[in-house]
Amino acid sequence: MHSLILRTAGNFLLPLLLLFSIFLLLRGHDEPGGGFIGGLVAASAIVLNLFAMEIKSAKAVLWVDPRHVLGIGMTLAIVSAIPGAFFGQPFFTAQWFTFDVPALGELKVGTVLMFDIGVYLVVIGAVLTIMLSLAEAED
Amino acid sequence: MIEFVTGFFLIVGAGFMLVAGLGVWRMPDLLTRMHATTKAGVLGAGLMLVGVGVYFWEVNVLVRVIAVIGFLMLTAPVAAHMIGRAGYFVGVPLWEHTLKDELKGQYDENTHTLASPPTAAQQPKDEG
Amino acid sequence: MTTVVALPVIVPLLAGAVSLALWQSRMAQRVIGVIGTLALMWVSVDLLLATWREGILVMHMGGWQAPFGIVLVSDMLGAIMVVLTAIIGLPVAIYSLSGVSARHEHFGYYPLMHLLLAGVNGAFLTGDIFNLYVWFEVMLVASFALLILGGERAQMEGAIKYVTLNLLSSVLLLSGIGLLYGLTGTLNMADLAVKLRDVEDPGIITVIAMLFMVSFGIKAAAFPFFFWLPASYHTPLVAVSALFAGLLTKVGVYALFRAFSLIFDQDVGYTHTLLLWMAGLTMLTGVLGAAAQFEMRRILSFHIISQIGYMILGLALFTPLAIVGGVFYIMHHIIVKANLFLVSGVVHRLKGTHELKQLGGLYRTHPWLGVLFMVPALSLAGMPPLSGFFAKFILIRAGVEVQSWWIVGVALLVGLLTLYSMIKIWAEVFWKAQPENTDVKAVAAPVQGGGLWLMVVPIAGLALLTLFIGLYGQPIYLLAERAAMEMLDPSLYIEAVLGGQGS
Amino acid sequence: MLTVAAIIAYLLLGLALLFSLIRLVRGPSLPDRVVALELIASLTVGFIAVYVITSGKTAFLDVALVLALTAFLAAIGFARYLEKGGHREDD
Amino acid sequence: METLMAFAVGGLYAAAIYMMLRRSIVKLVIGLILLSNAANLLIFTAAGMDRGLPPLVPEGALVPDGPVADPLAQALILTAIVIGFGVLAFAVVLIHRAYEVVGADDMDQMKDTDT
Amino acid sequence: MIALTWNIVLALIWVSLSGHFTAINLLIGFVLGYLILAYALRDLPVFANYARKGPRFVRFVGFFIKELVKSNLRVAHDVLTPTHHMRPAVIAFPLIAESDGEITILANLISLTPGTLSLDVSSDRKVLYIHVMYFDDEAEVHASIRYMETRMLEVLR
Amino acid sequence: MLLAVLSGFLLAAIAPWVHRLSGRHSGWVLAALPGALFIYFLSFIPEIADGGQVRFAYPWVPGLDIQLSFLVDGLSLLFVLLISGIGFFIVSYAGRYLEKHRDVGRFYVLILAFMGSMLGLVLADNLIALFVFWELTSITSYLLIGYNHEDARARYCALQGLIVTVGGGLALLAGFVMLAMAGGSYELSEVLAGEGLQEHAWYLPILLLVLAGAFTKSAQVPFHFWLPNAMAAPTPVSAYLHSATMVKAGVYLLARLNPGLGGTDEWLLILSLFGGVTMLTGVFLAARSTGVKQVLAYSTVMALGTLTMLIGVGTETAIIAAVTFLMAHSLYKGALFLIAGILDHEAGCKDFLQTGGLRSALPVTTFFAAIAALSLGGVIPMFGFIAKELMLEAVLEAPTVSGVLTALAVATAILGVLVAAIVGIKPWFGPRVKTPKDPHHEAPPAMLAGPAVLGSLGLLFGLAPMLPEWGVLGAAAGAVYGAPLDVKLSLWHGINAPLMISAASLLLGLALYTQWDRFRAAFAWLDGVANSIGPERQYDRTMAGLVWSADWQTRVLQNGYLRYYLLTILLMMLVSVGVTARIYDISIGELSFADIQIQEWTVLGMTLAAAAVAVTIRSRLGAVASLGALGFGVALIYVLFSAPDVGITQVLVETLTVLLLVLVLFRLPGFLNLSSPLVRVRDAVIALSVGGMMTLVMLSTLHMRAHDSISAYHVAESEPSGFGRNIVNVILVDFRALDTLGEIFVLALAAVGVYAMINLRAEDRK
Ligand code: NA
Ligand code: NA
Repeated sequence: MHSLILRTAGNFLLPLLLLFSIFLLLRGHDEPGGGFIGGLVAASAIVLNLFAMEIKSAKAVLWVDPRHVLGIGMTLAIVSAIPGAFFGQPFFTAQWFTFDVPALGELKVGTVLMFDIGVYLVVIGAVLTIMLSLAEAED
Repeated sequence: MIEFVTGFFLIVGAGFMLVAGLGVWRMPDLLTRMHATTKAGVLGAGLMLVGVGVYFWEVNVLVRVIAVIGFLMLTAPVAAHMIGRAGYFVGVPLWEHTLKDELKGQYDENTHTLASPPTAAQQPKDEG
Repeated sequence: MTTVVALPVIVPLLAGAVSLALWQSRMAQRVIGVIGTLALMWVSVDLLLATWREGILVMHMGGWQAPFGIVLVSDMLGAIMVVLTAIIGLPVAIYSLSGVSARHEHFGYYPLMHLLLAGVNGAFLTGDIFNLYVWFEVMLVASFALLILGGERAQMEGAIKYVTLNLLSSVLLLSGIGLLYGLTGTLNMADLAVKLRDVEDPGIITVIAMLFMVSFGIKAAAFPFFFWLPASYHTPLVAVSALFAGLLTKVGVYALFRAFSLIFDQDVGYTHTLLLWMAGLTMLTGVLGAAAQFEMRRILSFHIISQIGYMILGLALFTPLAIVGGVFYIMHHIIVKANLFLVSGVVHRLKGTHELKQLGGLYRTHPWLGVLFMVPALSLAGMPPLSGFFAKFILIRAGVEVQSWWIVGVALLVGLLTLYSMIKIWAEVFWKAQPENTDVKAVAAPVQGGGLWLMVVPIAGLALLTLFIGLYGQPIYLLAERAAMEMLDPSLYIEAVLGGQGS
Repeated sequence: MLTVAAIIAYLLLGLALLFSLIRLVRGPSLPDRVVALELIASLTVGFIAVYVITSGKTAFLDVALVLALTAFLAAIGFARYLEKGGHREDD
Repeated sequence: METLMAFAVGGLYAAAIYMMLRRSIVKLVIGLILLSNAANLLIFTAAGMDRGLPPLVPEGALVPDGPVADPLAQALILTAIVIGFGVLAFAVVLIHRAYEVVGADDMDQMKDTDT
Repeated sequence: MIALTWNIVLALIWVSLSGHFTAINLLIGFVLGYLILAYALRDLPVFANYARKGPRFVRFVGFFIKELVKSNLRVAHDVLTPTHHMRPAVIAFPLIAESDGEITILANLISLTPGTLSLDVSSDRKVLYIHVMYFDDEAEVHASIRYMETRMLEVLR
Repeated sequence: MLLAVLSGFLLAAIAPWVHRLSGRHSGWVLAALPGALFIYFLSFIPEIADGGQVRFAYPWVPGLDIQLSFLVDGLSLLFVLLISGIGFFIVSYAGRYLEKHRDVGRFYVLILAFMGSMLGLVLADNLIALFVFWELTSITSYLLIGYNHEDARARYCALQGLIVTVGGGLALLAGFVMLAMAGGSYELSEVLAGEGLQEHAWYLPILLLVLAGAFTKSAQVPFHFWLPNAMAAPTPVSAYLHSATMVKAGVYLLARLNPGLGGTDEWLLILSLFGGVTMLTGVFLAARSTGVKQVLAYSTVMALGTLTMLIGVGTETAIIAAVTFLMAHSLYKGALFLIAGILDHEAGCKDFLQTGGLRSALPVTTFFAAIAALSLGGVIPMFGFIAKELMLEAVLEAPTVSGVLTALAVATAILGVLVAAIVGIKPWFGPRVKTPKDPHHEAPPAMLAGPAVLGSLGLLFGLAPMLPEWGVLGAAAGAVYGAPLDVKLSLWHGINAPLMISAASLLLGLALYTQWDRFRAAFAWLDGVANSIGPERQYDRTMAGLVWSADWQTRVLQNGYLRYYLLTILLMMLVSVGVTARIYDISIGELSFADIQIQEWTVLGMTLAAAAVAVTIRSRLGAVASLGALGFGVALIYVLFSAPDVGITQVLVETLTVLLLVLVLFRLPGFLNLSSPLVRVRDAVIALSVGGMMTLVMLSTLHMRAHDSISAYHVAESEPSGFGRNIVNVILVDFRALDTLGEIFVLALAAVGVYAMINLRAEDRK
């Protein structure tokens, strides 16, 4: 299925959607969005590219095996739960670190964000594993 | 005043949406129905979103309104192209009153490559 | 320090995640498989001991006070179940080193196993009803994936039924949770127990309880909801069958125990009478189903159902002794049933089939296997002095105490029929001479390869455990007694979770 | 004033929805149904636009944003299906 | 509104159940999709429905400036949606493979495993 | 492209100098940067066309919106009246646009405007097949599409 | 004491290795254990003879009142002496008899374990411990009966024995539990010492349940059929299990419980009548049989019937008769079975018709066979004679149904003589018959020792009855009776009614023996009757019926049709929810639709319409497209009611779902209409009922809402404690992060599953 229009639009949309997905991920704590939604958008972007080209090139574009993404995301999510345990707190107790970034002011970064990134990666990995497997089976 | 403008955009936009709906219902074949949705759909939704932009008139709303409209304008034609192409390829019949079909016979059944008609190919060079 | 409460969930989750991240290395997966389950055993036993010493332990996840965050609660019932998970997990992991082929390992056998264990433990420990649903799903999807590992036609057919009926169950559970949340505005089980007392009309609670009963009934494979089990349990890898047989339905039983002691105790006379009928019919239909089978794993599968009936019976009678019996039965059954499936795997390894008609002669060639089969088989049938006898005895005694004669009769009869089935396997697989005119292809193609001892060691270990419980049942009894005491007095659980702040 | 406009807009959108659904049911070909589905996605955007105004909550615009970005994926999927030679006699 | 939703959700359950009772495995999957939507909407309804009160805290504030819709129910539904998607993906691929090995889209041809 | 990059850099410098990290300030910086580039550096070859792009872009948007509304009204008329007035046809339109981006943008614009709908690009990228709704005068149809193409290319090139 | 009981099991565990080490003489080596036990138990005699008891208790599961408590009194002492004493001869005998058998090591395991179980059974004072050993004897005897396990007949017989005895055993368990509750203790001695069991409301059920256990174990009519079949076991097993020990467990139990449960009319009638009928049936069947072991087995049935009857009668004489008879029978039956083994071993004879005139070839064997048979026939001066006299006396004095019992006893006595003659005369005397094997020499000493000692004891005890009486029989009778008895056994009671009956029956019996062939022929027709309505036939029918009903049930329930499974579950749910709602009369409040706005009607209408389309449309992908529309509708519902995150997620998931379906449906065929209209209507009705039910439950829930949600806390703490303004997201990643963790694992698992499903195909396996 070679479509010049789809491929071009896809090439344009891929970075746009990926950027958008990271935007959704990062702002999810304050506005609609978050790890799931971001992950789903990112996965959709890649799926779009998948449809625009053949599986092999899609995999080449992807460069990493989605199953690795899956494993890393899962590990990240669990590990984010652990730090609290070292301070005698229950698992999943959020740890916040405040940075004073020049020009941006006070920035709060926490294990919660790490968890959300884990979610984001798992969603991407899972959706892509499923879609790639299916698309491959189709060919 | 803002309310009036907003209302105007909403109603007109929704009106175009209705046109799109009617078009998709009443038009005789796939391609003509797609005219209705791509144009009236995008315009209708766009106008209504403009209404939103006008109503709130804040940057973050405007940015999102523009983004939505932009995305719609980017994606709707691509979708239309894909559907139309697929429909044509699988042989969805054209309306009986269609005057001319230069696409006919140009697709290769197996490779899905699309040839360009020899007559048309030279034309732009002549003009340019 | 309550860290230990969460570890039985965290450890297998981490093991699953890491072994998935390392999916390309077979060796890493095998190593993590054994180390992960060993660690699980360690933390589980630790948790049980801590719970025994200190009473109900609670971890408020994320540091959010109950009922606003999710709590993990280790009461005696939960801690017992967690230890049982480890008791099945470790032997199965060792067994799998030899019993699961490289191609299955490559497609995620070990991560799936860890995550199944994690889901099961999560379900046992959570004190939040929505979180229970989530763990159910973790366990369920892991089991889906394990079930189809192999791609055989029978697996697909079985899986469709398994998946559909279990999904129906999940949706009913989710609906029930939604309704309870609508009714009380809370999800914490202890808080639910408190707030449901304030509902003016307990009728709607009992109606919602019916949804839970059906949902958990499906998960537990009780009558008349068990259809998915016989359709699927004999199709996956043997190690998977053993894992399922030991754990999955018991999570349903556990959920029934939890829900119908802590949350739905508004009208015990009504709900538990229904449970009693469910128990009796489950026992009967399951055991009759087994009597009609001539394939080793199918027989064992149907017996899971009938044994589930005994466990539910303990809950249904709802006396201290009955609950002790139910809990005792769960402990006994998990060990024994998993072991029987593992034995069936060795039989398959040796003979290439599970069909009784094509099997035979194993007593002559592998007498030790006969012994290893006899111990769990006779225990399953409730023969003394094995673990199953005490389990059955307690239930019968409890039944006599409340003079529920018919259920005592059914329990006894089913015991006899169970013995019949086990003896059928014994006579056909072990005693009978190897039939000569069998399908050569089936018999001549046993899985080759060494490492049989890796399969036998876990079996022997579980058999010893069965024997141990039989010969020294007092500690097990004490555990079950504590669990029953806690279950019949929900205020202990509520107090531990809410600490007086919730009500 | 704005309330009336919103009601009118809702009504028009509702009618459009009705017609789209009719096309969705009637087909006759799969691409026809997909076109109807695409329009329904656009109509959903329209609905959200009106609702953002009547509710005054701009957070819902994000839904429209995501919808505009991804809804066409379904159409792409159907198109791919057809081109790959899915069952044409389906309808 | 909840009253009407109760009827709508009931309708969705009915549609789902009807589809699940068909012989075609494809219809079975459609039934499952409907079922999970029905359950999500049930939670949404049971928790109570509020118009135009998204559970967001305005920038710079500590709490929302007034009542908001129940965020907990929304979080539950979100979780349920994603779980439902995972499970559905599995189920869909399962029927695909089942069709491949059985060669028919007919549940009645899939009963060898039972007895 | 280089010119656009410069413009963005200027906008960012503006934002950091003014110290207000808001979207509106970025926009202001961009417009200011454009004006500066278009005025101060108009003799540099890199920026030669850049000054003209602003007005051309604005004009093109205006043209496009006009066409959009016009075509929609026509479709609306056709839809709302009982009889079909249209005379559809599929034509092959020879392209001047060459790059992927140009072709795609053109195709999308065509789909969004006057009774035309892009169906596909030939594999040799020379011809765009277009479904035309009102095929009354073939030459006029071609001419109006060509008009849009050239206007678009003016902005892009 | 614990060691004494467990020693059998312990030695059993290592028996194969002992056997391997000691080789040919393993029989003697292993027999040392029962021998030692015999001596050990003998040491109790002085204390027991004085009417004492010795009790040992070891904790087991105190929480359940289960302990390993053992009581040595007259009754248990009598039994343990028989068990260990005969056990000694059996084990040593088996060492020779099975010498060439390949599985002899396993045989030792089983026979020793069996012995241990039997010792435990008779010594146990705790009801549950008793039951444990009771069941252990069933299982070990199962394994022993099926010793020749490759023979289908042996397996059948073993199963039969097991089912009957375990079935009875389970009834016994229920009886024990009830007994313990009625008696207030799980210790037998305490239960029996207590008062009022006979008047307890549960008396009759307890009695019936206990009798079910005892009668099946002791092969009382109609459960007698399994015992002759158990002869499939090797001869030493038959000798041990089916003469001296296991089958007497039932009798033991009756004797043991007599003080507590006996003495009522029910006890008397049931026991004496069942016992009497069993007695006659046994002896009659024995007289009709020709197989060596069959004759002996049926005569065992007779003996068990006799014992049961006597315990039922329960008078002093009867009890004394019972313990005497018990001992006499054990001695002569043990001897005779062992001799049967010699017949088989030396002459290859399994049937009396194959035998005759072996006296010259096997003179020693003949002698011991003859004295054992004399004891069996109750001929003076054998110990059997004393027992028979006492039995007749007890029957004549029986408080009720004496006439019936006497008639049964007289008939039994006559036929008993016939049986004794068959056993004691037929093989040895008369013309020499060609036997399958020509006996060249006597059996080896190990095999002759048992018959010799046991047979001689029968004679010795007859001549000197004070020997067994002192210490053992007297105390045993006292234990059974429940009070000390003055037991004075003597050979000669003067000329009385029992003696007359004995004499007459001796003559009649011998006369019958001369007509044995005609006797058998005259009753040949009974075979047909037994085959069509006999208890064994009933057993077979029951088992067949079981399998048939199991089959039927499985076909009905587990029918393979997913939709019937679903239907069953849904109907169950409808019924349970419906009935519950009805019983509790749940209320739903006022229905109000007034507040609904136009856009809400529209969106809901569209959603339902899309659902309806998805259900009814004929096109598969059309259905998928409608699902997409449905998804947008649902997303709009979320948006209209304040859930932007959910709305976004719904949109994304819906899109991905559609893509997934499209990818997967690629190869699947179009919808088929497979159901008839009637079925569709049925399904629609059920589906609508379920939907209606859910609506009803939701309405009632909404009506009954009792609390505000805990989410007020989340709203208040989201920004201050969670540092996030999107409350839903703060819940997802912080307040309820564990849910989210589980959920991403679900997603990951689904992905792994899908990956495996697609890439791991059965057909790829090479
Ligand atoms: Na399950
Ligand atoms: Na979640």
